[in-house]
Amino acid sequence: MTLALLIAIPLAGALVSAVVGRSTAVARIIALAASLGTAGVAAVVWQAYASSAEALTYEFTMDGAGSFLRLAADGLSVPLVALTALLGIIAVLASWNVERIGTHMSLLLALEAAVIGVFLAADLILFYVAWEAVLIPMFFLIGGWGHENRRYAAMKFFIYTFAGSALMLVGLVLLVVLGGTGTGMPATPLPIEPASQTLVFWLLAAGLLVKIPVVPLHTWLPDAHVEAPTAGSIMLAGVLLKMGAYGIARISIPYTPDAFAAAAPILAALGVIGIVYGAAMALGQCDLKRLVAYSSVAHMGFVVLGLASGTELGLQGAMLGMVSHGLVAGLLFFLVGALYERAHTRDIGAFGGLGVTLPRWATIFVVASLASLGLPGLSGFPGEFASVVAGFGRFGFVIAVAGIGIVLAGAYTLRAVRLVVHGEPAATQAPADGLQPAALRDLDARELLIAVPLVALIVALGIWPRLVTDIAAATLGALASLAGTVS
Amino acid sequence: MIVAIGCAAAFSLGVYAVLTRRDVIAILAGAELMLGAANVQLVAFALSRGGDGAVVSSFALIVLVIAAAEAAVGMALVVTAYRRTRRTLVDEFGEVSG
Amino acid sequence: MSANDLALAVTVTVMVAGAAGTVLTSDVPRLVISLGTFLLGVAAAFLVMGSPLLAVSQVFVYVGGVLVLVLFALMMVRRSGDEKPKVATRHDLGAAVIALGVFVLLAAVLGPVAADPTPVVTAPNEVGAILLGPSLVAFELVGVLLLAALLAVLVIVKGGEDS
Amino acid sequence: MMPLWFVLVAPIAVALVIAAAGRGPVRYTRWLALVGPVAAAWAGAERLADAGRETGVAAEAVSWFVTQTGSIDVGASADPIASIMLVVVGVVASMVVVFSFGYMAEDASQPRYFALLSAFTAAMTGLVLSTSLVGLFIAWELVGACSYLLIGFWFTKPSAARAAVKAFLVTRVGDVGLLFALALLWRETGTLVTADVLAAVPTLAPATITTAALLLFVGAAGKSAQFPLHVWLPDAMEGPTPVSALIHAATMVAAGVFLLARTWPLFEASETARLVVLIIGTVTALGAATIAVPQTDIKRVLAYSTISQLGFMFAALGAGAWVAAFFHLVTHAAFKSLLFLASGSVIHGSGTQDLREMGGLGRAMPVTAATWAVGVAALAGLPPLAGFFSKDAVLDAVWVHAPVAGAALFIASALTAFYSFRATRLAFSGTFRGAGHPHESPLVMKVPLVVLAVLAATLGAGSWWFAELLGGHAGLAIPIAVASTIIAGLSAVAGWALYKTGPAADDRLAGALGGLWRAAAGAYGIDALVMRGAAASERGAATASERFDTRLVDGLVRGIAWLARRVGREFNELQSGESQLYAALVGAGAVLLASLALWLGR
Amino acid sequence: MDLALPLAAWLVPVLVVGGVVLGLVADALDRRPSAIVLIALGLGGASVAGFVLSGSTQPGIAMGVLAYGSGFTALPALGYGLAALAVIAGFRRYATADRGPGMAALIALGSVFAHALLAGLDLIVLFVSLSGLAVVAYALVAGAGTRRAEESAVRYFVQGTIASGLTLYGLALVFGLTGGDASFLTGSSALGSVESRPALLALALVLSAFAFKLGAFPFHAWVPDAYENADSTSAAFLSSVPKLAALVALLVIVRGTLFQADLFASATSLLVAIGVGSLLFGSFGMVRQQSVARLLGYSGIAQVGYGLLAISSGDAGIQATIVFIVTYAVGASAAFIALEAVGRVRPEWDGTRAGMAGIARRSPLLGVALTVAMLSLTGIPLFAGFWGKLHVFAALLSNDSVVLAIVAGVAAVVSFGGYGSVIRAAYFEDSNVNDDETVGEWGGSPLVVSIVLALAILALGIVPLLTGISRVYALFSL
Repeated sequence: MTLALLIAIPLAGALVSAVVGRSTAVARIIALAASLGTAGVAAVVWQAYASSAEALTYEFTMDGAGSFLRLAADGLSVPLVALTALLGIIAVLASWNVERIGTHMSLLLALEAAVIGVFLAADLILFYVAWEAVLIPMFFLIGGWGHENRRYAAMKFFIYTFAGSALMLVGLVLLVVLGGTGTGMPATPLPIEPASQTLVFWLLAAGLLVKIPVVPLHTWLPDAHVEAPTAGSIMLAGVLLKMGAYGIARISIPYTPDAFAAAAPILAALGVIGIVYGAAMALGQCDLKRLVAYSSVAHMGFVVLGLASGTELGLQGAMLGMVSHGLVAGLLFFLVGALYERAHTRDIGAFGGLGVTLPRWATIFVVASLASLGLPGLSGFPGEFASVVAGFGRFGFVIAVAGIGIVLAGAYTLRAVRLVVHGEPAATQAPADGLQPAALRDLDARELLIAVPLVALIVALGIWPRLVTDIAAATLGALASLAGTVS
Repeated sequence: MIVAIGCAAAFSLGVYAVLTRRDVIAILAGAELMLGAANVQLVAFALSRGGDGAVVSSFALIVLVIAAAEAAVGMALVVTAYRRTRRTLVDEFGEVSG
Repeated sequence: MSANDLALAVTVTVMVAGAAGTVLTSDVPRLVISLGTFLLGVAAAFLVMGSPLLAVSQVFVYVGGVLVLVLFALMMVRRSGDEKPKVATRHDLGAAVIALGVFVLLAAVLGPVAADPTPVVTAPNEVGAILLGPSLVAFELVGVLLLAALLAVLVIVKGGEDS
Repeated sequence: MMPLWFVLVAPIAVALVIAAAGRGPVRYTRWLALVGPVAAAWAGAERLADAGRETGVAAEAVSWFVTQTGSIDVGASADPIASIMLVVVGVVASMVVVFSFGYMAEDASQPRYFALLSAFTAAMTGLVLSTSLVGLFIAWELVGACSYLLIGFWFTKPSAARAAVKAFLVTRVGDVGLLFALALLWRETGTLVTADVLAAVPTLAPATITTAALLLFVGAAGKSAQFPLHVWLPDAMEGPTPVSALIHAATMVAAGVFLLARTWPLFEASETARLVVLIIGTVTALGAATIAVPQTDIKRVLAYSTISQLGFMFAALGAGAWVAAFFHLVTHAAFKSLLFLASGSVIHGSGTQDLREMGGLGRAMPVTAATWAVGVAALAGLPPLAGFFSKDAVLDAVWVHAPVAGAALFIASALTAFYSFRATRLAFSGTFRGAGHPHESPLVMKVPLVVLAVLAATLGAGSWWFAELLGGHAGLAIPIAVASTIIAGLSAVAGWALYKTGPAADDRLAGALGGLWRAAAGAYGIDALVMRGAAASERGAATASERFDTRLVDGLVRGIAWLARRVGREFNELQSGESQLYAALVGAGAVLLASLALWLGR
Repeated sequence: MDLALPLAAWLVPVLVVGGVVLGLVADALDRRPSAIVLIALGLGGASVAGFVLSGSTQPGIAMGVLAYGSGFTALPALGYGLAALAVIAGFRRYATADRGPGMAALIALGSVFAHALLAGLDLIVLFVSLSGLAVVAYALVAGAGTRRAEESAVRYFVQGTIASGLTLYGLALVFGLTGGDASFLTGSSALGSVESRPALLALALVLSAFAFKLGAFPFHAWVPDAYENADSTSAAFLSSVPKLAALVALLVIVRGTLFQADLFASATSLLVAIGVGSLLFGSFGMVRQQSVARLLGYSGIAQVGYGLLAISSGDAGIQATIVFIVTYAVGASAAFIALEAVGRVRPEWDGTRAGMAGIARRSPLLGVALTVAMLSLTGIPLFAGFWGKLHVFAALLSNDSVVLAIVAGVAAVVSFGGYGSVIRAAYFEDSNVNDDETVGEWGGSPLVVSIVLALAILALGIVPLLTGISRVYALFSL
């Protein structure tokens, strides 16, 4: 029953804040309560799963009718649900003084409910329903609260992802038709006959790879991020990108293992290209949000590499990569958003010497950047390390190309730090649109309440990655054996 | 054999009329041709295949009545279009497109 | 070639002649006449095929009603025109091809299959029995259709005043 | 017995306390920065004292990644070379901290400085103590990060910010080599615990061993600024001088040598790897020495000197004498950190870093001058100072192994003596050419100089104890010792005599050597080349992202959207509004459909 | 005439016709509002009665012709319901205009013809109901009263003449081939063993007849003009009820009665041909449309494509067609009625996307109704349209025509170019006209109706998630 609560609370919060959203105070309280409630339940589920170590399941049955509402939480989904719940709170806190706050909060909570739905779905059709349901609130968030060409970005985001997921629907239905086991995902899914596995795999991959995003299919991400409001970006980078990788682990590996094994080299290549390409593109950006967006492409490249290795270490690396990127990207987008609120520009050249004018912001930005470039001791490193080592184990020296990406990661991150934090406090503190240069005030208590826990988690996960891998070990082990290569 | 070819001929002439006559009323005449020919073909074909005369006749009678009703509605359309625009040539209407 | 086939052949040729006349002539009176001959041809065909009721109703409904309607409309439309009323046509190759296609299809397929019927006279009361018997539903529906047609005409015509 | 976990955790805790305490109580909290180094030195000394009895406390390993097929463990233990390194790091770090009390006295953000120093100490000890290659790698990169933050300490200076990024990135290139060495070893041996890996070395294929060794060497070359990854060290001088003394003289740069020493069985098993190390070491030693000669900035002289000395150590490693290399590392740590601190005192006192603006400081700063002299003599390798013994061991090993390399090293040691005495003469004799009047540094800066001077002088004696502890051969090769002393002596005298007339001598030498002098001054253009490459890659990325990503890849997507609209326009035009066309469509459609049906059903 | 005829067969249409007659009497007495109410009551009553009876009575054939029970009464009941909602939504328009009651009556009679088309298993009833629907359609389009409307009606009529000619010829063929037996049930067995050429010609002609009525490619030319220029409420009726009836009738004829013999196996590929044609023409044609009603016209063509593909995929397609057409009918009428509401909120709306910029800020409820309708037509989950699309995909894939499923998927994506642009206009565009002073009021009856339909769409979208698909759509199964 608790699993259903995980979706019910944010949904209820969404409905209430949509209806009563007129007054800011009420909307804030409802949103915060809903997100905190969800986080609480997520913690309970984490604890329950950790202790019992066999998947919690929930099925809504009304006098025997075959319902699609089947939820299950296992090692693969519990960490991601916890991440979603956490980022939900962060997103709510980050959109404290947004205009039309009622609808904004309700869309945010609906988004959270949909994403949790994806992670908990134990039914192929429910998975797809939740997958598409995520698009709707995000579309309205980008379109309603975005910046200059938000309309183009919202449409592009929706159509691009919808094109991928239309093909995925064909794949899913084909899976149901061929699988013959109905739409429910059995605990130990039996793979469909090899002949049609490749077709199903690549149909599913169309939808999944767009969402990760994998390089040739990534051009929607920078536009969506630049235009999305801060809370939107946090959720988009924090959790939406994980749905693709989660889909591969949850559906592609168990249902089409042979096709997955055959496609693993291609996936690994896409991952490595993503790492290098994302980093190279990020190096050339002068808009902070685009920079972090491209860095997300690079980070997700590591996750894809980890998945492609098909080994247990690789999968653990992928899981760590996902959780860590959620925290790091979430923190970075929050910081850039906070800066935008003060200076109304994201241009990297407009700043300088923030280390002096905004010491608190600068310190956290440096920590987040170091985590982003994968410095050991911070959450970025374990995921990348495990993915690269596992990837190297499976594919050999071709993975060394990722090394370029690792160096470039250092380059673009530290370039950003150099241009924004270091250097003389530039006289150009005046925001672009000529507003009286509001003395850029440093992070206030609320903003610290957001940033500090994230930093703490980043450090904790960096020092002791088994916080996440222990809970995921059993499931990932089973997946790795399915993927045929256990090393 | 003769009826079939005759009705087919009348019907296709009707089609030709609808497609080429610029005056809507002439198009209406074409429509009458088509429905008439089809009706005769219906009766002839059914009777030749052993259909009961009464059933066939009732079907044809109903068709006849309906064709007349459609002609009347068509006429109403033409008259209103004419009264408003003083034109009945079908290709002079060209406002709605795209 | 029994007498009946001969009669059928005659009526069909009358029909086709009438049809050709309506289609080709650009002169209004001739158009109306040929349409009339076509309709009479149809009535004759029904008669030959043994259904006097059909023939009579064809005459009443069409020759009486529709033909007059067409004539009246043509006259009304042309009242303002000075020269002899002309019916404009735009002969178009594409239309001819389509018409020919339809003809070939119908004739080629139906020709070999459809023999000409041996006349068996059906009395009107038999048709009445059918209409009120097994085809009662269709009969009722025709009634509704006529009501709908009436309303349709009213709605279309009324359109003019208040828009 | 000082517990190892305390040596690691204490400095981190101290760093947090200093940072949290902020500026107010910094005068008192900065003393806490001594906790880490002292603890490290104490633990190292303790373990060295009873080295005979137990070689290293049991490694408290804990597994960082657990998978069904094997786990990646992390642990710490102190074996002899780790203990020696602990002492070296401890002593040098303590002296640097004490020196910094004076040097950084009036700097505004002292808390950040001392916190970072303490964090660095923790990272360095972590690197030294780690029993698994993963632990070593983690500490390795953390050391790099601390060096980045310390070089960029005065981040308001754009040149410092850029130097910090350069240092981090160049060492990162090395770190990637190290990462893939680990990946290779994990794939081949299934474990990353150092002892197990080294135990499994005999079972590995030769190609794997060589590749792993070379990759490890790439990592080491990055950290220890060997050619071609040396470009970052001279720029690292942007950081505060005590930082240079600690990180860029004694500890971090030595990590590369320590890594090779730690994984020595791997190198021992691979002939080609050792050859590469020898060549790179020798080239770096000679090249850096030549570049050091014409340098006018006192810190850059010492920087290139460090690169050169590290070249010596790698040459020794290449020649197979890792004990000699390690001994030279220890002595070098002592006298090079002394020289850096002395240069710091000189800069503090005279207000300039440019040798041409110095002069006559001997009289103004007697203690500094004296300690500098001891350091310089040790660097030049004059007996009986420490440098003589360790450099001799290196020269002997290399000469025996590869005479050509030996000869090159002899030339390098000659150059070393020459530039060190050139700098001494320019700085300390004659009259002060700079503005203002130089003054001696306060006591708190003089004490560390004296302590290090004593160490630089006496460490030589420890060479036999050192060899016996680590199993190298003891004693001196007399002919080598004599030859090196003569060469060093002559070059020193030349250096000293030539610069009687002060900086003018440089011009004369420039005239005599022509292009070579200018090339050496510009570090043979390698640095410029690398910087131009970096700038070009940054601009290239911007245009690539603009042209390739937005125009081509995104263009493809927009193209598909345009195509959809274009097809849409075609269909819309089909709705032309002519009634006859609509009717014709119906007719034609029916005919086509019927013929299709007939054709299909034939 | 045995009066023991089950209520389900005759009560429902009689209620509607009764309502119409009473309405016309009231109109004659010059009390137009009460006329509209009477017509609406007739329709509403029929709808409720239909739903109640469909569940309770055993399915059967009345008078050997009119099928009733379960789907055969529930689907017409849905038709009557949608017609009633269209009349209610257009209440102000019909109560004030002189021809208003006539239009409302026509909508009611149109839904009776739809019932007959769907449930009448007889050639004659088929022809009468097709012609009846045609007459109603011409009048409803012309009834908008504008010059463009009449022009569209004339153009529609010209097409209609050829179509009804072809229809009659087709039915004549079938009538002859079955040996003069008009009933589908008894006639179809004979049809199986006839010479193949005439039978196939009959199949093609009947298919063309239905394709024209459904507005499928290549018989679609009248759809964009008619929907654009008719009143929104008339378009709401035309785009949902006749299509619902025609598609189900086609399903019954092709799969259930006349053309089920394997002689007609080629029916599948014919259906696929015109289905894919409609799908692509509609989806791509829709993307650039500025006028929203015209956009929905193209959307109608595209959606029919899905229906035809469902019918073409054999037995699995039967439930798919039902689910699809129910969700589409509700979605289409919701969309058009929402446009009527936009007309009320912003009277000077010129019918284009740009004209309705920022309408959602002016009236949030209208924004929600529009969004729900658009997303349902696209086939996005949580909305009824998704279940329709899902079943079409499942049907196609169960007789493994993967390519068709992919084409259908791509068409759905392209269609969002159109549907999404309406949402974009409503929410993200800033309205240049300042809404406050314009005379538009809160939205009136059309807004209420579109909210009701939006809730229905949401319910039809979310409930199946909980209870499984069969339970919700069992009511409509044949």
